[in-house]
Amino acid sequence: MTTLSYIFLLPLIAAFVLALVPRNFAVIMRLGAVIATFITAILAVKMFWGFDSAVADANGYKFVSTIPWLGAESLGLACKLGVDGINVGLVLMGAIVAFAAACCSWEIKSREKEFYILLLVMTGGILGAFASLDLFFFYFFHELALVPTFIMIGLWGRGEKKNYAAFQITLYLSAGALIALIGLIALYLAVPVELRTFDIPTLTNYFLNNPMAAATQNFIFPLLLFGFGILVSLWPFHTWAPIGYGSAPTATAMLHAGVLKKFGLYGLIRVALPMMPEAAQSWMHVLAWLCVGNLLYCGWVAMQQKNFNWLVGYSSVAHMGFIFLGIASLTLVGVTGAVLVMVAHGFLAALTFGLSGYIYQQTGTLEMKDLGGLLRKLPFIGTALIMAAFAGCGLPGFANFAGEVTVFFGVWQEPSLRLIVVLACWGALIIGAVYMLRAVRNVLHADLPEKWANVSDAPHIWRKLPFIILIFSLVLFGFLPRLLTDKITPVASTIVQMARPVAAREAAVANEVLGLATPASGQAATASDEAAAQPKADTPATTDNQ
Amino acid sequence: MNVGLEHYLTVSGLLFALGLFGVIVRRNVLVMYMCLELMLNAANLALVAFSRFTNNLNGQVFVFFIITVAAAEVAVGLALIVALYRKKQTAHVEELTTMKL
Amino acid sequence: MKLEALPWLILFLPLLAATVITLFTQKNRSVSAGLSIGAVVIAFLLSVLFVKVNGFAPEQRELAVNWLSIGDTFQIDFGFRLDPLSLGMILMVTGVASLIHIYSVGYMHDDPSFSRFFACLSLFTFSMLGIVLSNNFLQTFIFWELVGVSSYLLIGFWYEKPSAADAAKKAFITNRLGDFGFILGILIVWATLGSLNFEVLQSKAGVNAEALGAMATIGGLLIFCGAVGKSAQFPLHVWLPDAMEGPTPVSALIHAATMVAAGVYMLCRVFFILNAPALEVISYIGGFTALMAALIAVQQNDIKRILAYSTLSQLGYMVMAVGLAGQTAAMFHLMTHAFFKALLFLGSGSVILAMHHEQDIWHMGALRKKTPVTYWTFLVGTLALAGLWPLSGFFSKDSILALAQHKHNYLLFGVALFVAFLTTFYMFRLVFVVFFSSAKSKHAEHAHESPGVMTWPLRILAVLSVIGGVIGIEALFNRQFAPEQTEHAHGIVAQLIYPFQHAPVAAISGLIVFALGLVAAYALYAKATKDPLPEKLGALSRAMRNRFYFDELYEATVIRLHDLIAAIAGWFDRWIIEGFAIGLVRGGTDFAGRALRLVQTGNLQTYALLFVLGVAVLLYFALGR
Amino acid sequence: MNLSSISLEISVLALGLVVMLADLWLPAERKRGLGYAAAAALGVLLIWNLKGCGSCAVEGVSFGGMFVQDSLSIFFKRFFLVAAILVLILAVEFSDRFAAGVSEYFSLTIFALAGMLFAASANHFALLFVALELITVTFYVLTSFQRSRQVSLEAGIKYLIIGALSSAFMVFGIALVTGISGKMNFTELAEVAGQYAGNKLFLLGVLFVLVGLGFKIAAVPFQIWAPDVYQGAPTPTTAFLAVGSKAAGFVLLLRFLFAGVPAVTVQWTNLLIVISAITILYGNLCALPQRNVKRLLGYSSISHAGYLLLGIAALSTAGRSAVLYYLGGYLFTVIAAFAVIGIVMRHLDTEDVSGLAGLGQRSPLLAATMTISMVSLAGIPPLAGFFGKFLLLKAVIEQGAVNHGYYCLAFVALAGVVMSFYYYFGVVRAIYWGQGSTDLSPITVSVPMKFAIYVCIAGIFFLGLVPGPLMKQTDKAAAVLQPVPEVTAVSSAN
Amino acid sequence: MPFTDILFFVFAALALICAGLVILNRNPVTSAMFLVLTIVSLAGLFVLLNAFFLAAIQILVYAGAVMVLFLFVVMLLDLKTEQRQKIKLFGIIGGVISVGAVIAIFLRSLYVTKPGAELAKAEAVGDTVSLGKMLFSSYVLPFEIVSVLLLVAMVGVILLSKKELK
Repeated sequence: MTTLSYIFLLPLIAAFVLALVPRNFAVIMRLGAVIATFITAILAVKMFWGFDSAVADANGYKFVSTIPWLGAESLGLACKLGVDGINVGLVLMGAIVAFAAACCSWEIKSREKEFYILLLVMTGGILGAFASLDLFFFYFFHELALVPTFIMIGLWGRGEKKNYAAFQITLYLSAGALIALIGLIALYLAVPVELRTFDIPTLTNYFLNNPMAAATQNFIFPLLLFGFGILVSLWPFHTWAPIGYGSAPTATAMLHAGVLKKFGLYGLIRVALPMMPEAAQSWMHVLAWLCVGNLLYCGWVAMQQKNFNWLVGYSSVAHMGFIFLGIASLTLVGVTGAVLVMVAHGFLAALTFGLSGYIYQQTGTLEMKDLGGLLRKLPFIGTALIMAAFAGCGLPGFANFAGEVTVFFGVWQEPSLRLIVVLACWGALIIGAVYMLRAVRNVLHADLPEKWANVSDAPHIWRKLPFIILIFSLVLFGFLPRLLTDKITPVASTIVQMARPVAAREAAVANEVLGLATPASGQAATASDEAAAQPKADTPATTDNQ
Repeated sequence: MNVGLEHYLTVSGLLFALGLFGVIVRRNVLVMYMCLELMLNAANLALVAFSRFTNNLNGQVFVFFIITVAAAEVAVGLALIVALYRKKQTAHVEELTTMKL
Repeated sequence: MKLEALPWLILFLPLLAATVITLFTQKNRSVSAGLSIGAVVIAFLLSVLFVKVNGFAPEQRELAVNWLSIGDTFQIDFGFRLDPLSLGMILMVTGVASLIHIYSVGYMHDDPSFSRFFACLSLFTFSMLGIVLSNNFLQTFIFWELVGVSSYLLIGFWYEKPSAADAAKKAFITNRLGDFGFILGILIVWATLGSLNFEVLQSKAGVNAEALGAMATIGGLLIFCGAVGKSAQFPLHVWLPDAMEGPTPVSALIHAATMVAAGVYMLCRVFFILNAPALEVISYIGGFTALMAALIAVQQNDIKRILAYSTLSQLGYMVMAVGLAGQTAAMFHLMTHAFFKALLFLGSGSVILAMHHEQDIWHMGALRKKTPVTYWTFLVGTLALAGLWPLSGFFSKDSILALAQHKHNYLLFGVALFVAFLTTFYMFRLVFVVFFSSAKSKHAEHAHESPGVMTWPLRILAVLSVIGGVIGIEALFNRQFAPEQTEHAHGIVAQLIYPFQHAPVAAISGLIVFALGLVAAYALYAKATKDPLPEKLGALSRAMRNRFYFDELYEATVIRLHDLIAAIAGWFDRWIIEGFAIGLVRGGTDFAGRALRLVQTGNLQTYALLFVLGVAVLLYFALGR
Repeated sequence: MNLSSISLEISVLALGLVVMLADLWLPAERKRGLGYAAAAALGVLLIWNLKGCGSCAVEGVSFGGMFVQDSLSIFFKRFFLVAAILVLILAVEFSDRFAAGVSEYFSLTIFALAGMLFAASANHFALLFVALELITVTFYVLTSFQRSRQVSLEAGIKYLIIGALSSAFMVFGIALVTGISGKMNFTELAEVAGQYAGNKLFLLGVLFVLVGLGFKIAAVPFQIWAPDVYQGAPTPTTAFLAVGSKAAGFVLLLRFLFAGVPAVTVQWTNLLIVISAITILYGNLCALPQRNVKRLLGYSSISHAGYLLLGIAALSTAGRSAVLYYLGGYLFTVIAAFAVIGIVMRHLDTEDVSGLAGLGQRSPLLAATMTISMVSLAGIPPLAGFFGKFLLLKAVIEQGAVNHGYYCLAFVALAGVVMSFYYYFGVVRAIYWGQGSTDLSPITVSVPMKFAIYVCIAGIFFLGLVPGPLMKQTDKAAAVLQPVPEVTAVSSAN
Repeated sequence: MPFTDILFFVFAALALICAGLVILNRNPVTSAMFLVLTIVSLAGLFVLLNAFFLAAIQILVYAGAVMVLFLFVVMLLDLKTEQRQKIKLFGIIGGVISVGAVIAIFLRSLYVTKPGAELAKAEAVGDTVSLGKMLFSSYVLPFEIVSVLLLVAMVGVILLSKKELK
């Protein structure tokens, strides 16, 4: 039982213990949840810190432990947990966000017992999903978080669209998860009967030396892509995210937007890319154009939002575009950038939703036209919100910038995706700045309506702690991204190597160079419409000649 | 043209059809029971015909069981109708639609 | 070893001060001020020490530590590049910043969030030093954005005022537009030349000019786009005048001396990437900005807005100089401009303080006797800006005029001269209206001189504005950009008369234009109690006063277009995806449910019928065909 | 003709008789205790059976090949015993609603149980027919037991007429099948079925038998009776109907299709796929707008018949073991749901979902039970429902390579599950934050009822989290129905 | 045309006509009477098929017990002849179509397969001795179960139709 298994089991055990405590000890419930998540966070930090020195097993996974829990060996099923470069960051982020969410749920005044049990179950589910090395449990733990989300939004949610939101988020996520499940099962069955196992490392090695038939690949990959796509609010299936987060209580929104949404992406990187290379390469462009939808389309819609929570919801959907773009590029730099943005966005989304929850708690509304000038009354929360806004639109010094820049550079290496990078830059830098600063302007600056005169800032350390921790993590990984990238790069290179063997890579680079030398016009074409893409940037009347 | 198995099966088929038609068309529950009895008798006829022509007695023993089961069924059915009649003074199917959709 | 640590100290001291102030000493005003000023002054002393020990071109030119390395293609390091250009700039930045820090103790004395101001100032100094010292493109971009954020925080310092909040937002978004072009330029350069480090890039670009291939002009212009955003050149200039909403020391530090100069500095740093067509475009943009800004400045009535437009036009000068491949001239003008423009802004700050935050020049008057020190220093600053012979302004402007004449670009030379005339005209208009004529409001009657802490920086800057031309700034930058050209004059006297020997036509015409401007201003404004120009120029003056309606133009075109697209997206999202797609699915299943349910009529006969029908259908499909 | 092989059935019948007779000497108020005693006796039988002594020790065929005792029948017998015990406890809880004949209700349930036990081992048409009829007739009486409620009588009559109709079809089918093949015994029929696979009359006979069995499991063409009967019948009967009768239908269907006429089943893969798909869709679609809880569970039981048919349509041993596993999970979940409904809805006249409102405060145990059972029916991971559906999906997708129809079936099942989320979570919503509850009086739950609920919850979690032991059982049971012989070169005549 | 065939046609016609009349008749009593006639004619057919014991059972159990039960209940509930109600056209047409389809498929497959063609003229005789031997040797288990079924039916009938509720 390594530290990883404690990290996963602790919240579930805590939930079980809380279930036994009688209903009326609300304080014990809250304390129990906070302490449990605190210990989990500490363990996660310890694991992250000792990651490099830990001993890795054959497939490069560390802290590997099998929980002797399920007797279904006949199916090749085992609850095996393990961590490598990619999911160590995600587990750390998950644990920290869970602790922050537990601290932020002081606003729950009714039925604390059910709330904290559901919260702990959700945390256990998420951490399990990230740490699991078994396809079945990979899906199993993610689904643990589905019912808690429904009940939390239903019971403690906000706004009149609560019911609609609860049902929409549950139906959407379950549909997505089921599509992915069919894909995973088809993957499990694509192996001859005697070798059948759900173990991810063995499957990856198996598919490495005898690759899957192209037909099955082209059947399974879209299933996984669109299944996980729905879980991560890929463009056409994104409408559940803003509505869901808009009406969810703070803690659920933090956990869901921050951590649960990364499950789909992690699945794509861990399962879909290495095992189905040809399909990955052929579907790459579809995914790239879909995440343009995410980036630009959701950015524009975010500009239209009147409610702050919805705006943050849409912005988190827009941020998913980066991660998808990084994955779609199938380049080492791109994928590493994608994982970096996943971790960074986890902290960012949690921070923003925590703050908006706090403001909702104080003012009772998040309609931006009613709010204004709150910075005067809420200096700490206001500054944190400004920091979150700037981290949102990719200000250096925060982890998001490091991730986004890496994604831009990574995707730029892929010649065919260059136009998409331009659109992504436009989405990230301009649209992101516009809606974030409009929000800050409406909520914090200008004159303070008299009804918010007696709004009180975070009174004591316990209220400020979650925000401090989240900001500290954002800044830490912003200033020292190598803490994460050194762990991600080796694993990412093996995955990208599998997804796009060097041969295919040479071909791409060759035509890139070719693109540069001969069809200059082709290259310039993309460049010229870049210039056109900036409606009013630099070139004045005198047209520049090629 | 001596009488073969087909003839008997045709007769039993037609009897079966008539019983089936009766169940669908008639509104009175009692008559429905009678038609059900008809269908069961049709099956008995088929069984006996088969046992006569394929020279084994299994069919006939089976008919024996069918008759007893039919009797039990009719008994319970009539008891039900009596109970229902005592409650609603009707045996018509149209009135039995409190539970729908 | 101690020497390598100096640059790190110089850079991180202000950041340390900023963090300490925000986290701990927010309540205590004097400690925060002390920390902030101490940090910047120590930084200045350390840079002087570094220059003293290593000289301007130390052999240890590159100090770097690896920030981010993924695979072999993507190596980002965080380091410093120490050469005459950057060292000169550090001295100027830390020097001017220290003076402004000291000045703002007085200016912000009775402001409630005093320590927050100093924290933001230190953050800004840290970001500016970052740009100046950076040795690769991405690090420049990082500090580029940090400078943008600190200017947002400082412009929006008085966030209670809606106009200040809007101005900050506008500044940041316009800067971001510039950064958008900048990052694309960096991507192009990185993709084609494979590295981000200036040293490596310079060697690669130097080896084969065509390394950038077809992308050269596009890449160059995109990088220039970054400079346009930061130095508020033509298309993206709208944010600088609004940035005057911030406190005056901020305007002095950021919107006169340092931040806006970052664009020009960056252009000089990556000059080797810009090819001929790109340079031509840059020069014309610079020229056009200078002309346009000068015209607008003539008709402005707010003291700070006049200075803001004057900065715009001087920046136009510098960009034009870079466009004409005169980096030395551009940097020289940048340094001298930093001195006298900071002086003018601080002077206007003390005037505003004296006039109890009154900024309209037509309410001031006859402050000559009330605030003598401010008057004298302001006059020196104006003369330097206008380009009177012995002062620094003359030398740097003249070098640009000489450059234009030398490059035979007579259009730009004419524009430069006309702009020089306009500069002299609107500066002396300001001086006459504010300091001479009669006190036009009761504030003007009993205005009083600013305290010592504000006037001493004015005096130092005045001295610098005077001697700036001759203390070898041009030689310093020549050593960086044109090492082979060494025959420059030595000694004070030689330098004084050097322009007349080197480019007599430019020097003489500069002085003539100065005189004309002075006479015109005197004629119109010496005694004027209200602005005579509107009835003389009518429509043109109204256009000038309304800034040639650029704000309204952008509002109508770009912002409305962007909001329109957003509105369409919002509508599409709410009705098509949400309403139609999901509605259809939900409605469809619900309708199907209700329809199928109707089968259960409750009538036993229908049940029997459906049962038999089911059997019939089953038989048909299983056997029928 | 050794009696030892049916010792379990005999003891159950004896218990039934004892219960009926005990009624004579017991005073009125002690009659409720009789139910618990009967449940306890059945418990003893179950344990005795689990320990493997008595009838289920000997694996083999008796009564001239009519009565077969193999792991499949043992699995189902244990299933029926557990179901009967839980239903008896439910019945005692519900018994104050019966005007008269409380102990008769228990004895009738036990006789129905006996019928099911015989059905589990039926390897002969005669035994099949008689066992089926015993179950059906007992359910006629059980459904209309509350003769004071007109709705119960109505349900009884509808069940009787449609039941009699389907058994008429079945008898006619048996006549044709046995007539043409000359064999009454399934194993003998299996050998000879190969030649008749093309004979249309034989196929017609098989289809007619399937009509009878289809009625029992409430698959699509024959599910018309389910909603009304589920709503009308008293809750314990509905529970037993949903679990016992459906499982009996499935064991007979499994035996008949895979032990009786395997050659024919292979031909009808597409037919089975279509029926399963339509059943899933019909059950889920109709349940969406439902407000009445029992009627909703009626429709949901139709959809679960569809999911079970998935396993049968997969025609593989894995498919059949998945069916058995799913039934195991289904048993505990449905009994738990009906237990809660029985307790909460007893006093309310309307069985509307809003009747459950405020259950969270009134009794957290019942609220938790109802949530767990709804979530397990929906198929969310930690619970039994999910693992059952997972195995079914695996079996279906495994066949996907052979015939692409299975992929469409998998997606239809997926759509069905997603739709089922809506109404199952609708019930959860009604419990926790639905409006419309007037009294918030806490509900007391009697001890045996608590025991039954805890058994159900433990069952749901155990089958969800630790499927190992039960999967071994189901795999052994599924292997009994030998793998379907590959389609020989029989020319498909039609 | 041997005598038995003529008898077959007579009985078959009689059975079908009476069955038709059972359905079409308004008055339940007369339809019960016609049902008795159908059963008797069937018994005749059984005799033709050498199932003598069954014919006797048919007459005794069916005609005797079941029909008497029917008549008794009809009398008890004194159901009047139904007055003319509008005929539910939809029900009738649907019924005709579906029943017609089922029977058409049945008859078509009957004449396609012609099961009886190659069967030898066997002489199995369904007399009481052989049937009894069969019943109590191989079919003893169903026999016992049917007895349980009858018990259940009795209990059910009593419960459902008892007058006063104790």
